[in-house]
Amino acid sequence: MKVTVKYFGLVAEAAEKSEEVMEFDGTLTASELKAKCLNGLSITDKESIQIAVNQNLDDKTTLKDGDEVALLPPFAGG
Amino acid sequence: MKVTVKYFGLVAEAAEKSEEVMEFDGTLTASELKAKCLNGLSITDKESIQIAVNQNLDDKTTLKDGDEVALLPPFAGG
Amino acid sequence: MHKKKPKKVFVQGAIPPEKIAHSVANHQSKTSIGAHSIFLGQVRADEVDGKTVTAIDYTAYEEMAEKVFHDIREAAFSKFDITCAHIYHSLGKVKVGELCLFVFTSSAHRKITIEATNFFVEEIKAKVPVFGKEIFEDETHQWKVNK
Amino acid sequence: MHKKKPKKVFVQGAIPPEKIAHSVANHQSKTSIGAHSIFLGQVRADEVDGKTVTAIDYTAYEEMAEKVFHDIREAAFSKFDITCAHIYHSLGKVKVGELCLFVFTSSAHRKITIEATNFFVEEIKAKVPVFGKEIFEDETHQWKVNK
Repeated sequence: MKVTVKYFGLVAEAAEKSEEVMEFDGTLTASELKAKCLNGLSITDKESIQIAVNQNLDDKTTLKDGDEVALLPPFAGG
Repeated sequence: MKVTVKYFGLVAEAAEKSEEVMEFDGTLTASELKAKCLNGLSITDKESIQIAVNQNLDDKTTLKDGDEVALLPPFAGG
Repeated sequence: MHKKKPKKVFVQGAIPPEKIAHSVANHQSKTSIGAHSIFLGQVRADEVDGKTVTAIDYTAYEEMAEKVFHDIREAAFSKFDITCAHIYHSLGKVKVGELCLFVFTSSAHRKITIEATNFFVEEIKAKVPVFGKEIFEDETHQWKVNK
Repeated sequence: MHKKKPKKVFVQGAIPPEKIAHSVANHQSKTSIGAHSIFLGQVRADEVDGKTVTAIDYTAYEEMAEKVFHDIREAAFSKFDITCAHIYHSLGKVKVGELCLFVFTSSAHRKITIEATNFFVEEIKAKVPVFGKEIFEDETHQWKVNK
Protein backbone atom coordinates (compact mmCIF):
# COMPACT_ATOMS: atom_id res chain seq x y z
CA MET A 1 0.00 0.00 0.00
CA LYS A 2 1.19 3.49 -0.92
CA VAL A 3 0.52 6.81 0.78
CA THR A 4 1.83 10.27 -0.01
CA VAL A 5 3.26 12.07 2.99
CA LYS A 6 3.58 15.86 2.95
CA TYR A 7 5.86 17.74 5.32
CA PHE A 8 5.41 21.39 6.27
CA GLY A 9 7.23 24.12 8.19
CA LEU A 10 9.58 22.87 10.88
CA VAL A 11 8.79 19.24 10.03
CA ALA A 12 9.86 19.76 6.41
CA GLU A 13 12.96 21.53 7.68
CA ALA A 14 13.88 18.71 10.08
CA ALA A 15 13.08 15.98 7.53
CA GLU A 16 14.84 17.86 4.75
CA LYS A 17 12.00 17.03 2.40
CA SER A 18 8.55 18.32 1.58
CA GLU A 19 6.95 15.18 0.21
CA GLU A 20 7.54 11.47 -0.21
CA VAL A 21 5.64 8.36 -1.20
CA MET A 22 5.79 5.63 1.42
CA GLU A 23 5.06 1.99 0.76
CA PHE A 24 4.26 -0.56 3.42
CA ASP A 25 2.41 -3.82 4.00
CA GLY A 26 -0.37 -4.41 6.55
CA THR A 27 -2.34 -1.71 8.32
CA LEU A 28 -1.15 1.50 9.90
CA THR A 29 -3.08 4.27 11.62
CA ALA A 30 -2.35 7.91 10.89
CA SER A 31 -0.61 8.35 14.23
CA GLU A 32 1.51 5.24 13.69
CA LEU A 33 2.64 6.69 10.38
CA LYS A 34 3.39 9.99 12.10
CA ALA A 35 5.60 8.22 14.66
CA LYS A 36 7.39 6.41 11.85
CA CYS A 37 8.01 9.60 9.88
CA LEU A 38 9.13 11.70 12.84
CA ASN A 39 11.35 8.98 14.26
CA GLY A 40 14.91 10.25 14.45
CA LEU A 41 14.03 13.83 13.49
CA SER A 42 15.18 16.58 15.79
CA ILE A 43 11.80 18.03 16.76
CA THR A 44 11.39 19.07 20.39
CA ASP A 45 7.63 18.85 20.72
CA LYS A 46 6.35 15.98 18.61
CA GLU A 47 2.98 16.19 20.41
CA SER A 48 2.36 19.54 18.75
CA ILE A 49 2.53 18.04 15.25
CA GLN A 50 -0.97 17.39 13.89
CA ILE A 51 -1.89 14.92 11.16
CA ALA A 52 -4.26 15.54 8.28
CA VAL A 53 -5.51 12.64 6.19
CA ASN A 54 -6.86 13.74 2.82
CA GLN A 55 -6.96 17.32 4.16
CA ASN A 56 -8.89 16.58 7.34
CA LEU A 57 -7.28 16.59 10.77
CA ASP A 58 -7.39 12.98 11.93
CA ASP A 59 -4.92 10.81 13.81
CA LYS A 60 -7.20 7.85 14.53
CA THR A 61 -8.02 6.63 11.04
CA THR A 62 -6.46 3.55 9.50
CA LEU A 63 -4.74 4.51 6.29
CA LYS A 64 -5.93 3.31 2.91
CA ASP A 65 -4.01 2.99 -0.32
CA GLY A 66 -3.63 6.36 -2.04
CA ASP A 67 -4.24 8.49 1.06
CA GLU A 68 -2.53 11.88 1.34
CA VAL A 69 -1.14 12.34 4.82
CA ALA A 70 0.22 15.71 5.98
CA LEU A 71 2.34 16.39 9.05
CA LEU A 72 1.42 19.86 10.29
CA PRO A 73 3.41 21.84 12.85
CA PRO A 74 1.62 24.51 14.92
CA PHE A 75 -0.34 26.97 12.82
CA ALA A 76 0.92 30.53 12.48
CA GLY A 77 -1.52 32.20 10.12
CA GLY A 78 -2.65 35.78 10.45
CA MET B 1 -29.13 86.67 34.50
CA LYS B 2 -28.30 85.65 30.95
CA VAL B 3 -27.75 82.21 29.48
CA THR B 4 -27.05 81.18 25.92
CA VAL B 5 -29.31 78.39 24.65
CA LYS B 6 -28.23 76.28 21.69
CA TYR B 7 -30.66 74.17 19.67
CA PHE B 8 -29.68 71.17 17.60
CA GLY B 9 -31.23 68.76 15.12
CA LEU B 10 -34.96 68.32 15.42
CA VAL B 11 -35.12 70.85 18.29
CA ALA B 12 -33.51 73.53 16.13
CA GLU B 13 -35.91 72.59 13.35
CA ALA B 14 -38.99 72.84 15.60
CA ALA B 15 -37.80 76.05 17.27
CA GLU B 16 -36.73 77.55 13.96
CA LYS B 17 -33.55 78.80 15.54
CA SER B 18 -30.12 77.46 16.46
CA GLU B 19 -29.20 79.81 19.28
CA GLU B 20 -30.65 82.52 21.49
CA VAL B 21 -29.71 84.48 24.60
CA MET B 22 -32.33 84.22 27.32
CA GLU B 23 -32.63 86.62 30.23
CA PHE B 24 -34.54 85.89 33.41
CA ASP B 25 -34.66 86.82 37.11
CA GLY B 26 -34.43 84.38 40.00
CA THR B 27 -33.19 80.81 39.80
CA LEU B 28 -33.89 78.16 37.23
CA THR B 29 -32.64 74.60 36.92
CA ALA B 30 -31.48 73.22 33.61
CA SER B 31 -34.60 71.11 33.28
CA GLU B 32 -36.86 74.06 34.07
CA LEU B 33 -35.15 76.00 31.29
CA LYS B 34 -35.61 73.05 28.96
CA ALA B 35 -39.36 72.96 29.72
CA LYS B 36 -39.57 76.70 29.05
CA CYS B 37 -37.71 76.45 25.73
CA LEU B 38 -39.61 73.42 24.46
CA ASN B 39 -43.01 74.76 25.53
CA GLY B 40 -45.24 75.06 22.50
CA LEU B 41 -42.83 73.33 20.15
CA SER B 42 -44.14 70.40 18.16
CA ILE B 43 -41.81 67.69 19.47
CA THR B 44 -43.37 64.28 20.11
CA ASP B 45 -40.93 62.89 22.64
CA LYS B 46 -39.70 65.73 24.84
CA GLU B 47 -38.31 63.16 27.31
CA SER B 48 -35.73 62.16 24.73
CA ILE B 49 -34.21 65.66 24.62
CA GLN B 50 -31.08 65.85 26.79
CA ILE B 51 -29.59 69.00 28.30
CA ALA B 52 -25.92 69.95 28.36
CA VAL B 53 -24.74 72.78 30.59
CA ASN B 54 -21.35 74.10 29.55
CA GLN B 55 -20.89 70.96 27.42
CA ASN B 56 -21.69 68.44 30.12
CA LEU B 57 -24.93 66.47 30.22
CA ASP B 58 -26.76 67.75 33.28
CA ASP B 59 -30.42 68.48 33.95
CA LYS B 60 -30.21 68.94 37.72
CA THR B 61 -27.92 71.94 38.03
CA THR B 62 -29.16 75.44 38.85
CA LEU B 63 -28.11 77.78 36.07
CA LYS B 64 -25.58 80.57 36.60
CA ASP B 65 -25.10 83.78 34.68
CA GLY B 66 -23.20 83.13 31.45
CA ASP B 67 -23.94 79.42 31.23
CA GLU B 68 -24.18 77.77 27.84
CA VAL B 69 -27.15 75.41 27.71
CA ALA B 70 -27.69 73.03 24.81
CA LEU B 71 -30.85 71.07 23.97
CA LEU B 72 -29.78 67.80 22.40
CA PRO B 73 -32.10 65.43 20.57
CA PRO B 74 -31.17 61.71 20.37
CA PHE B 75 -27.65 61.10 19.09
CA ALA B 76 -27.18 59.68 15.64
CA GLY B 77 -23.42 59.57 15.19
CA GLY B 78 -21.58 56.83 13.37
CA MET C 1 2.20 57.44 20.77
CA HIS C 2 -0.30 59.95 19.39
CA LYS C 3 -2.01 59.89 22.74
CA LYS C 4 -1.40 63.47 23.76
CA LYS C 5 -1.67 65.19 20.40
CA PRO C 6 -5.09 66.82 20.02
CA LYS C 7 -6.95 65.36 17.07
CA LYS C 8 -9.47 66.77 14.69
CA VAL C 9 -12.24 64.21 14.34
CA PHE C 10 -14.76 65.93 12.08
CA VAL C 11 -14.30 66.03 8.35
CA GLN C 12 -16.56 67.80 5.87
CA GLY C 13 -18.62 65.36 3.78
CA ALA C 14 -17.93 61.68 3.15
CA ILE C 15 -14.72 59.94 4.17
CA PRO C 16 -12.94 58.71 1.01
CA PRO C 17 -11.78 55.03 1.01
CA GLU C 18 -8.28 56.26 0.15
CA LYS C 19 -8.07 57.77 3.64
CA ILE C 20 -8.10 54.22 5.03
CA ALA C 21 -5.22 53.07 2.83
CA HIS C 22 -3.33 56.22 3.74
CA SER C 23 -3.87 55.76 7.49
CA VAL C 24 -2.76 52.12 7.34
CA ALA C 25 0.33 52.99 5.27
CA ASN C 26 1.25 55.62 7.89
CA HIS C 27 1.49 52.86 10.49
CA GLN C 28 3.80 50.51 8.64
CA SER C 29 6.86 52.14 10.19
CA LYS C 30 5.57 51.33 13.68
CA THR C 31 7.02 47.87 13.99
CA SER C 32 5.64 47.09 17.43
CA ILE C 33 2.18 46.91 15.86
CA GLY C 34 0.87 43.42 15.08
CA ALA C 35 -2.81 44.13 14.48
CA HIS C 36 -5.09 46.88 13.21
CA SER C 37 -8.83 46.92 13.68
CA ILE C 38 -11.00 49.21 11.58
CA PHE C 39 -14.68 50.03 11.74
CA LEU C 40 -16.45 51.92 8.97
CA GLY C 41 -19.95 53.33 9.09
CA GLN C 42 -21.63 53.55 5.68
CA VAL C 43 -24.89 55.36 4.94
CA ARG C 44 -27.61 52.82 4.25
CA ALA C 45 -30.52 53.17 1.79
CA ASP C 46 -33.10 52.43 4.48
CA GLU C 47 -36.71 52.32 3.45
CA VAL C 48 -39.29 54.08 5.66
CA ASP C 49 -42.98 54.04 4.70
CA GLY C 50 -42.12 53.34 1.08
CA LYS C 51 -39.55 56.14 0.83
CA THR C 52 -35.82 55.49 0.48
CA VAL C 53 -33.03 57.37 2.26
CA THR C 54 -30.65 58.99 -0.23
CA ALA C 55 -28.29 60.80 2.16
CA ILE C 56 -27.75 61.80 5.77
CA ASP C 57 -26.98 65.39 6.66
CA TYR C 58 -24.87 65.37 9.82
CA THR C 59 -24.67 68.24 12.29
CA ALA C 60 -23.05 68.30 15.71
CA TYR C 61 -22.60 70.30 18.86
CA GLU C 62 -19.00 70.50 17.76
CA GLU C 63 -17.29 71.90 20.86
CA MET C 64 -18.92 69.33 23.11
CA ALA C 65 -18.40 66.55 20.57
CA GLU C 66 -14.66 67.20 20.31
CA LYS C 67 -14.47 67.13 24.10
CA VAL C 68 -16.40 63.84 24.28
CA PHE C 69 -14.19 62.33 21.53
CA HIS C 70 -11.19 63.36 23.60
CA ASP C 71 -12.62 61.77 26.76
CA ILE C 72 -13.38 58.55 24.87
CA ARG C 73 -9.76 58.47 23.60
CA GLU C 74 -8.43 58.97 27.11
CA ALA C 75 -10.66 56.20 28.45
CA ALA C 76 -9.65 53.87 25.61
CA PHE C 77 -5.93 54.45 26.17
CA SER C 78 -6.30 53.74 29.88
CA LYS C 79 -8.43 50.61 29.32
CA PHE C 80 -6.59 49.06 26.37
CA ASP C 81 -2.91 48.68 25.57
CA ILE C 82 -3.21 50.25 22.12
CA THR C 83 -0.43 51.94 20.20
CA CYS C 84 -2.60 54.37 18.24
CA ALA C 85 -6.21 55.33 17.73
CA HIS C 86 -7.76 57.51 15.06
CA ILE C 87 -11.37 58.57 14.61
CA TYR C 88 -12.95 60.47 11.75
CA HIS C 89 -16.61 61.44 11.55
CA SER C 90 -18.41 63.27 8.77
CA LEU C 91 -20.32 66.51 9.05
CA GLY C 92 -22.65 67.73 6.32
CA LYS C 93 -24.19 65.60 3.62
CA VAL C 94 -23.07 62.00 3.13
CA LYS C 95 -24.77 60.07 0.34
CA VAL C 96 -25.96 56.47 0.51
CA GLY C 97 -22.98 54.11 0.09
CA GLU C 98 -20.50 56.69 1.35
CA LEU C 99 -18.58 56.47 4.62
CA CYS C 100 -19.51 58.62 7.63
CA LEU C 101 -17.37 57.06 10.39
CA PHE C 102 -13.82 55.66 10.38
CA VAL C 103 -12.42 54.20 13.61
CA PHE C 104 -8.88 52.79 13.48
CA THR C 105 -6.91 51.29 16.37
CA SER C 106 -3.58 49.47 16.42
CA SER C 107 -1.89 47.26 18.99
CA ALA C 108 0.72 44.55 19.38
CA HIS C 109 -2.04 41.95 19.72
CA ARG C 110 -5.30 41.27 17.94
CA LYS C 111 -7.69 40.95 20.88
CA ILE C 112 -6.77 44.34 22.29
CA THR C 113 -7.28 46.20 19.03
CA ILE C 114 -10.59 44.47 18.25
CA GLU C 115 -11.93 45.27 21.73
CA ALA C 116 -10.67 48.84 21.57
CA THR C 117 -12.33 49.52 18.22
CA ASN C 118 -15.57 48.06 19.52
CA PHE C 119 -15.34 50.28 22.60
CA PHE C 120 -14.82 53.38 20.44
CA VAL C 121 -17.77 52.58 18.20
CA GLU C 122 -20.17 51.95 21.10
CA GLU C 123 -19.02 55.02 23.00
CA ILE C 124 -19.26 57.25 19.94
CA LYS C 125 -22.79 56.04 19.15
CA ALA C 126 -23.92 56.56 22.75
CA LYS C 127 -22.16 59.73 23.86
CA VAL C 128 -21.25 62.07 21.03
CA PRO C 129 -23.76 64.83 20.23
CA VAL C 130 -24.04 64.24 16.50
CA PHE C 131 -27.39 64.53 14.75
CA GLY C 132 -28.42 63.00 11.45
CA LYS C 133 -31.14 64.13 9.11
CA GLU C 134 -32.10 61.26 6.81
CA ILE C 135 -33.08 62.74 3.49
CA PHE C 136 -35.49 60.84 1.24
CA GLU C 137 -35.59 60.96 -2.55
CA ASP C 138 -38.57 63.37 -2.45
CA GLU C 139 -36.57 65.84 -0.31
CA THR C 140 -38.61 65.11 2.83
CA HIS C 141 -36.63 63.92 5.84
CA GLN C 142 -36.67 62.25 9.23
CA TRP C 143 -34.26 62.44 12.16
CA LYS C 144 -32.08 59.41 12.71
CA VAL C 145 -31.84 57.87 16.19
CA ASN C 146 -29.06 55.46 17.23
CA LYS C 147 -30.16 52.10 18.54
CA MET D 1 -24.06 38.04 -2.15
CA HIS D 2 -20.57 36.71 -2.87
CA LYS D 3 -21.43 33.72 -0.73
CA LYS D 4 -21.30 31.09 -3.43
CA LYS D 5 -18.43 32.42 -5.55
CA PRO D 6 -15.21 30.52 -4.78
CA LYS D 7 -12.56 32.89 -3.51
CA LYS D 8 -8.80 32.92 -3.75
CA VAL D 9 -7.46 33.78 -0.31
CA PHE D 10 -3.71 33.54 -0.75
CA VAL D 11 -1.73 36.36 -2.28
CA GLN D 12 2.00 36.33 -2.98
CA GLY D 13 3.92 38.64 -0.62
CA ALA D 14 2.58 41.52 1.47
CA ILE D 15 -0.95 42.89 1.10
CA PRO D 16 -0.72 46.52 -0.09
CA PRO D 17 -2.80 49.10 1.88
CA GLU D 18 -4.37 50.19 -1.41
CA LYS D 19 -6.13 46.82 -1.53
CA ILE D 20 -8.16 47.90 1.50
CA ALA D 21 -9.27 51.16 -0.10
CA HIS D 22 -10.12 49.26 -3.25
CA SER D 23 -12.16 46.62 -1.40
CA VAL D 24 -14.09 49.27 0.52
CA ALA D 25 -14.75 51.31 -2.63
CA ASN D 26 -16.12 48.15 -4.29
CA HIS D 27 -18.81 47.98 -1.61
CA GLN D 28 -20.14 51.51 -1.89
CA SER D 29 -22.73 50.46 -4.44
CA LYS D 30 -24.19 47.94 -1.97
CA THR D 31 -26.59 50.26 -0.24
CA SER D 32 -27.97 47.76 2.25
CA ILE D 33 -24.58 47.85 3.99
CA GLY D 34 -24.35 50.06 7.09
CA ALA D 35 -21.10 48.84 8.61
CA HIS D 36 -17.77 47.36 7.59
CA SER D 37 -15.36 45.72 10.00
CA ILE D 38 -11.75 45.16 8.98
CA PHE D 39 -8.93 43.30 10.66
CA LEU D 40 -5.33 43.59 9.49
CA GLY D 41 -2.41 41.51 10.66
CA GLN D 42 0.94 43.29 10.43
CA VAL D 43 4.37 41.64 10.86
CA ARG D 44 5.89 42.75 14.16
CA ALA D 45 9.59 43.34 14.89
CA ASP D 46 9.56 40.96 17.84
CA GLU D 47 12.76 40.56 19.81
CA VAL D 48 13.84 37.03 20.80
CA ASP D 49 17.07 36.52 22.78
CA GLY D 50 18.41 39.86 21.59
CA LYS D 51 17.65 39.26 17.91
CA THR D 52 14.97 41.13 16.01
CA VAL D 53 12.50 39.67 13.51
CA THR D 54 12.85 41.31 10.09
CA ALA D 55 10.32 39.27 8.10
CA ILE D 56 8.07 36.24 8.17
CA ASP D 57 8.19 33.71 5.36
CA TYR D 58 4.74 32.11 5.10
CA THR D 59 4.05 28.67 3.65
CA ALA D 60 0.82 26.70 3.72
CA TYR D 61 -0.73 23.37 2.97
CA GLU D 62 -2.59 25.26 0.27
CA GLU D 63 -5.22 22.74 -0.81
CA MET D 64 -6.29 22.09 2.77
CA ALA D 65 -6.06 25.78 3.69
CA GLU D 66 -8.37 26.85 0.86
CA LYS D 67 -10.82 24.17 1.98
CA VAL D 68 -10.66 25.37 5.61
CA PHE D 69 -11.09 29.01 4.51
CA HIS D 70 -14.15 27.89 2.57
CA ASP D 71 -15.58 26.05 5.61
CA ILE D 72 -14.98 29.11 7.82
CA ARG D 73 -16.82 31.30 5.28
CA GLU D 74 -19.76 28.89 5.21
CA ALA D 75 -19.90 28.82 9.01
CA ALA D 76 -19.69 32.62 9.19
CA PHE D 77 -22.50 33.12 6.68
CA SER D 78 -24.72 30.72 8.58
CA LYS D 79 -23.91 32.26 12.01
CA PHE D 80 -23.97 35.96 11.07
CA ASP D 81 -26.26 38.02 8.86
CA ILE D 82 -23.41 39.48 6.82
CA THR D 83 -23.66 40.82 3.29
CA CYS D 84 -20.09 40.08 2.21
CA ALA D 85 -16.87 38.64 3.55
CA HIS D 86 -13.39 38.77 2.07
CA ILE D 87 -10.17 37.23 3.35
CA TYR D 88 -6.66 37.65 2.01
CA HIS D 89 -3.57 35.98 3.48
CA SER D 90 0.03 36.31 2.37
CA LEU D 91 2.32 33.53 1.24
CA GLY D 92 6.08 34.02 0.91
CA LYS D 93 8.11 36.74 2.54
CA VAL D 94 6.37 39.61 4.35
CA LYS D 95 8.65 42.22 5.90
CA VAL D 96 8.19 43.84 9.29
CA GLY D 97 5.52 46.56 9.08
CA GLU D 98 3.83 44.94 6.10
CA LEU D 99 0.38 43.33 6.11
CA CYS D 100 -0.05 39.54 6.07
CA LEU D 101 -3.80 39.19 6.76
CA PHE D 102 -6.82 41.22 5.63
CA VAL D 103 -10.29 40.23 6.86
CA PHE D 104 -13.21 42.35 5.69
CA THR D 105 -16.89 41.80 6.50
CA SER D 106 -19.94 43.97 5.82
CA SER D 107 -23.45 44.00 7.21
CA ALA D 108 -26.47 46.21 7.71
CA HIS D 109 -25.58 46.58 11.39
CA ARG D 110 -22.37 47.18 13.31
CA LYS D 111 -22.54 44.43 15.92
CA ILE D 112 -22.94 41.69 13.34
CA THR D 113 -19.96 42.79 11.28
CA ILE D 114 -17.69 43.26 14.31
CA GLU D 115 -18.57 39.80 15.64
CA ALA D 116 -18.19 38.22 12.21
CA THR D 117 -14.72 39.69 11.66
CA ASN D 118 -13.68 38.54 15.10
CA PHE D 119 -14.98 35.04 14.31
CA PHE D 120 -12.99 34.92 11.06
CA VAL D 121 -9.77 36.04 12.74
CA GLU D 122 -10.01 33.50 15.56
CA GLU D 123 -10.97 30.67 13.22
CA ILE D 124 -8.18 31.49 10.77
CA LYS D 125 -5.58 31.60 13.54
CA ALA D 126 -6.79 28.29 15.01
CA LYS D 127 -7.67 26.19 12.00
CA VAL D 128 -5.82 27.15 8.84
CA PRO D 129 -2.59 25.24 8.10
CA VAL D 130 -0.31 28.22 7.53
CA PHE D 131 3.26 28.19 8.80
CA GLY D 132 5.49 31.16 9.51
CA LYS D 133 9.27 31.27 9.59
CA GLU D 134 10.36 34.34 11.54
CA ILE D 135 13.60 35.54 10.01
CA PHE D 136 16.07 37.50 12.15
CA GLU D 137 18.49 40.14 10.92
CA ASP D 138 21.39 37.63 11.02
CA GLU D 139 19.47 35.28 8.68
CA THR D 140 18.78 32.74 11.46
CA HIS D 141 15.13 31.91 12.05
CA GLN D 142 12.53 30.43 14.35
CA TRP D 143 9.09 29.00 13.68
CA LYS D 144 6.16 31.16 14.73
CA VAL D 145 3.34 29.63 16.82
CA ASN D 146 -0.09 31.24 17.22
CA LYS D 147 -1.24 31.85 20.76
